[in-house]
Amino acid sequence: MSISRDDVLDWIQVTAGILKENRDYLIKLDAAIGDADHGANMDRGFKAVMGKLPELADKDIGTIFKTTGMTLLSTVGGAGGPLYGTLYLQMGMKSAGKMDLTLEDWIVALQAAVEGVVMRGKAELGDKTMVDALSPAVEALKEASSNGRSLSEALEYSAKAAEEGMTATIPWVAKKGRASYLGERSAGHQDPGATSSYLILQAAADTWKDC
Amino acid sequence: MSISRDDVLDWIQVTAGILKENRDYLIKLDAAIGDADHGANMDRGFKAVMGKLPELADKDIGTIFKTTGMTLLSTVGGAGGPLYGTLYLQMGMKSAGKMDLTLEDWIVALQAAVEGVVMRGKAELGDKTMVDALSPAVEALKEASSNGRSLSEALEYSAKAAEEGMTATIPWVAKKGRASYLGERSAGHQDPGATSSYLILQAAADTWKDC
Amino acid sequence: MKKFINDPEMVVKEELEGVALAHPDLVKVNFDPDFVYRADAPVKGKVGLLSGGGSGHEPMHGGFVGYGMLDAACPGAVFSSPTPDQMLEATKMIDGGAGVLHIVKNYTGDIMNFEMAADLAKAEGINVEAVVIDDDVAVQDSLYTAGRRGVGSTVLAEKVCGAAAELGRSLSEVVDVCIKVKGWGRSMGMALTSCTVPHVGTPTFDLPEDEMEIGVGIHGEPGRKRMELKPADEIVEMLMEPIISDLPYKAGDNVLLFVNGMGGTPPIELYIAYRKAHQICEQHGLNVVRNFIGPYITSLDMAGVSITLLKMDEDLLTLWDHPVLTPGLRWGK
Amino acid sequence: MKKFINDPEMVVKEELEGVALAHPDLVKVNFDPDFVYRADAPVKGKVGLLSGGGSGHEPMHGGFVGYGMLDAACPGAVFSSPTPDQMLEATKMIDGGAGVLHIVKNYTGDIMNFEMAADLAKAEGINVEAVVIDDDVAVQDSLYTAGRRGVGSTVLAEKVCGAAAELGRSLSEVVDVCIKVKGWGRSMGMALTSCTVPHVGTPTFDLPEDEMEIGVGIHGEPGRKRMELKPADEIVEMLMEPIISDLPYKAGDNVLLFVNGMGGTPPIELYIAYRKAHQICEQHGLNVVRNFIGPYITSLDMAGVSITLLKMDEDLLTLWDHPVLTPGLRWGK
Ligand SMILES: Nc1ncnc2c1ncn2[C@@H]1O[C@H](COP(=O)(O)OP(=O)(O)O)[C@@H](O)[C@H]1O
Ligand SMILES: Nc1ncnc2c1ncn2[C@@H]1O[C@H](COP(=O)(O)OP(=O)(O)O)[C@@H](O)[C@H]1O
Ligand SMILES: [Mg+2]
Ligand SMILES: [Mg+2]
Ligand SMILES: [Mg+2]
Ligand SMILES: [Mg+2]
Repeated sequence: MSISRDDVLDWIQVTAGILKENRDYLIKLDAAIGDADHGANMDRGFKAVMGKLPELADKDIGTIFKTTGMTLLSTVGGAGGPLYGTLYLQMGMKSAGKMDLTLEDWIVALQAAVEGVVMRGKAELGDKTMVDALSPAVEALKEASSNGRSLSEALEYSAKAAEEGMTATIPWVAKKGRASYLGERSAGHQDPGATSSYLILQAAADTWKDC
Repeated sequence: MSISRDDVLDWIQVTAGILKENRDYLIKLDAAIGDADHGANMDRGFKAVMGKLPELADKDIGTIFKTTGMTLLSTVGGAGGPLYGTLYLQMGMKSAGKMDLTLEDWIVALQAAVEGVVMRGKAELGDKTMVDALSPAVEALKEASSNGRSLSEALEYSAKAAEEGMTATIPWVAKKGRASYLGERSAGHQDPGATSSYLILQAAADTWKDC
Repeated sequence: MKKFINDPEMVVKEELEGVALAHPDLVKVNFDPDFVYRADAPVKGKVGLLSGGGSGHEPMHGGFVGYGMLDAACPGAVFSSPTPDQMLEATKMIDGGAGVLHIVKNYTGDIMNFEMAADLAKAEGINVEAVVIDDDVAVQDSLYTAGRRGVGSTVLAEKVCGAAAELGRSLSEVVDVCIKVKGWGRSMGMALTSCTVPHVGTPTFDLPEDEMEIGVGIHGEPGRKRMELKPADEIVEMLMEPIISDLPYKAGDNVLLFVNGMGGTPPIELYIAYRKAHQICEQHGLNVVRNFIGPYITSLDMAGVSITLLKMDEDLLTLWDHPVLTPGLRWGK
Repeated sequence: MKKFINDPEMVVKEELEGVALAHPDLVKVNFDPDFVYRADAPVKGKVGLLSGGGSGHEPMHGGFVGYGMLDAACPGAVFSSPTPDQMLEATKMIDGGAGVLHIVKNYTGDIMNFEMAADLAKAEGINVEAVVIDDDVAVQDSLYTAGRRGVGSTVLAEKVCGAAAELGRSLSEVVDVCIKVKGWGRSMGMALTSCTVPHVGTPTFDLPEDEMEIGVGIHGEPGRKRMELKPADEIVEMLMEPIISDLPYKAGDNVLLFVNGMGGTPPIELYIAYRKAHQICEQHGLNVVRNFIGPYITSLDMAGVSITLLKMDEDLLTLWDHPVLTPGLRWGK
């Protein structure tokens, strides 16, 4: 009933694959209300993270996350780079030295990570950003936990909440990031960052479903 | 049986109309083997000539042609400008002071004009230029005259010869002017300058058919 | 996609290799992390100037590195902000002991990356200041958005701040010059065609043959509105109106008029745009004392223009006229 | 047609009006007949330099009028040679008593018009010489054609002859410099897209999305051959091969490498082209001692590049480095 170091590595690897698969999809979403790079940036970043996996084989979860964050920070660029960099760096802080994570550990790590993203980007719920997928996911995790759900059930709820958050962004007018320049014209399009956040959290639920 | 000053003015006016009508056609021909300006240049030139007509109302044929040549020279540009400028300037020299032209006068004028074009452009028959329409037209005039044809008949033969000369350029490889840069690729296209020359001479035959 | 490139993923690296081969007397290029820096960096005792941003806007910023302008520039991937590690290394490389100014364009990504880099550089004991340029009047309701984008004024800021640094001014004095440009510069752009991002391979937006996009950004972001294609003079009016109505200056003031080509628009069209823009300035009593016409902030191969107005006082004139010697801008040297 | 213009028939006039408004300190513009001339013309005792050609190639030639380069330039209609009356008036305007050099590109129209103008000017007692630049190696069998076209070397000739004239050299000495450039310059260009002539409104040629035209002229004339689109490095090889195999110089020689943008190609792509061209020079033992990168001879909005190599001796280096102050090229002043 916990996430091992190897599970974490698996998650990162699966995430890299999923972002590669969704590269053009994310580019298309970003082209509509941004600058058509989100998919390429995330793919480049996770490709670089993949190159770091060998040296992480025997490291603790904190180190894995921190290395992931640092690598994203120096390879993704754009808004996604500092935000996702921060996300993983914060996860790393909260899981420093750990070789596995319980549901509670994961809640603590993800909550801190999402707070880090909010601190860095200063986006509020409803601003049409990745925060709209990330925050509900943390809330769903907490609720599932207090309802006594299992780790894998909680992860499913969390991914589901992220997906709903992502879909909810469609009608909204963006208030942060590049899409905000569009004003009303940003309505009707799904936010690319919320989409990549959902994909990452769905990858966690899928990879860790037997944990 | 002669061409009056007013007939000459009519011819120039008709020519202007025909070149305007054929502007896009000449552009298309020039686009294929040149730089897509011959139609626009000739139209601009004859438009400018039209602006000079009021001041030519009571002038002799030599003055009319010389003014036409000078105007073309300073408004057509490209290869067409000096060549057609020369054509009309030479016609003007040979008809200086005249108030009408017989067939013989016209032969003398056109022959000198075409010789002027050849001198300026140094093109030979078969080089795929306006000379391929102009030279046969002069020869046809001379032959018709020596066969005792009427002015209007001779003009028809001359236009016909220009048309054949124009059509003959299609398979040829250009040796002069911008089209020559194309080498073999210039074959299969009708020369724009030969086409405008034919149009001008056909206009003469049409305008002067009752002379 | 028709581009003069090899591998779309190699566009930035190969462009930088071209710059390194072309201008070894003026600049050096560091790879991994990527940045372009003055061949004689660090200049002892001089304030260092760093800018950066996504690639695809050349000559900005790498083409403006050299005497009298930037000390270094960090190129990101095409249209993506560079990363903090690039900025940190570049900042260290150009610090001549008088501190470093980061000239940042107002995009969320650029700001966050530059902020992180500044924190890291400060932690290493370098005195870093940052000024954010946000001059694009196409962005309305900027209180409810990420604010105005940084566009044309950025190049002007790099020029005058570069001169100020070269003249030996202190970091805070150079910051003041930059803030003046930030306050006095206004821009607006439009697109006739979309750009095509190399790694995407298709145009970022579809613009029908008879339409144009007004208020477009320099990354192919959609603009204020899409409308029927108009004659050049009307387009210039549509760009100048929001600029002039937003100007913090008045008839009788001196201005620099900058008509910028977006990459796919040739000089003949820029001068047609300039003609009308200059006339509109005159109608408003603005004296065009300097101008600047050319493709200085491009958006890859996008066809279009942007117009920037900057109020000029005596000091800005002196700084503008100061010699500059960079790959993309040169006079007096 | 998507262009930043008003009336297609007014493109040249309005561009000239833009130039006149933008650069009154450097040039004046005469209308009817149209020509751009140095604000301080005629310069007493200096050889006058005149060039001209069809419009649509800006900044060539009007953008190169000013100190250290041309004294005047005659713009024709788009892609059409200007007319003798323009050239005559411009020649008279810039004759400072030391004679006038006409720098002519080798096109039938340009040659005939310049010849007529030179005859007229001589008849008015002005000492006129003409040099015809014909550097385009794309034109093969030049014995059987109108000869090679004049392209990239023309700008280089204008720069170095302008410096020579500024240094007080005589007409025959300036002619010698021009003939040296004519002999030592070689160019070749290619197009990714056709240009669209304003008064035509549709592209001059159709180039499918996956094809390019090699050896194209600067007027959208079809080139040597049409072929499948290739990576930039291969294209540069295809341009450099005919240039280098035609070069009248050898390993160890110094050269100027000029990578020109055709109007629709942005700087980022020009540097990718430059990178490979420079490497090929090195492979052949040619020392690139100077370079020149940018849209200096455009073909309206055509996307594409051309490459020019010019052998440089000590004198050409001195002349190249001499200050120049024109709307389109400036250094040292
Ligand atoms: N201030 C912000 N806070 C949180 N997320 C943001 C913020 N600004 C932008 N984003 C997210 O970043 C995404 C865009 O990322 P990306 O395309 O990589 O960066 P850029 O906009 O610099 O090109 C947006 O879809 C949005 O979800
Ligand atoms: N040397 C020459 N002698 C005679 N006619 C020529 C010569 N060179 C070109 N031409 C004619 O000029 C025509 C092209 O004229 P135009 O398009 O006005 O000039 P340009 O080639 O300068 O654009 C050609 O079709 C050809 O008939
Ligand atoms: Mg983006
Ligand atoms: Mg033509
Ligand atoms: Mg981006
Ligand atoms: Mg022409």
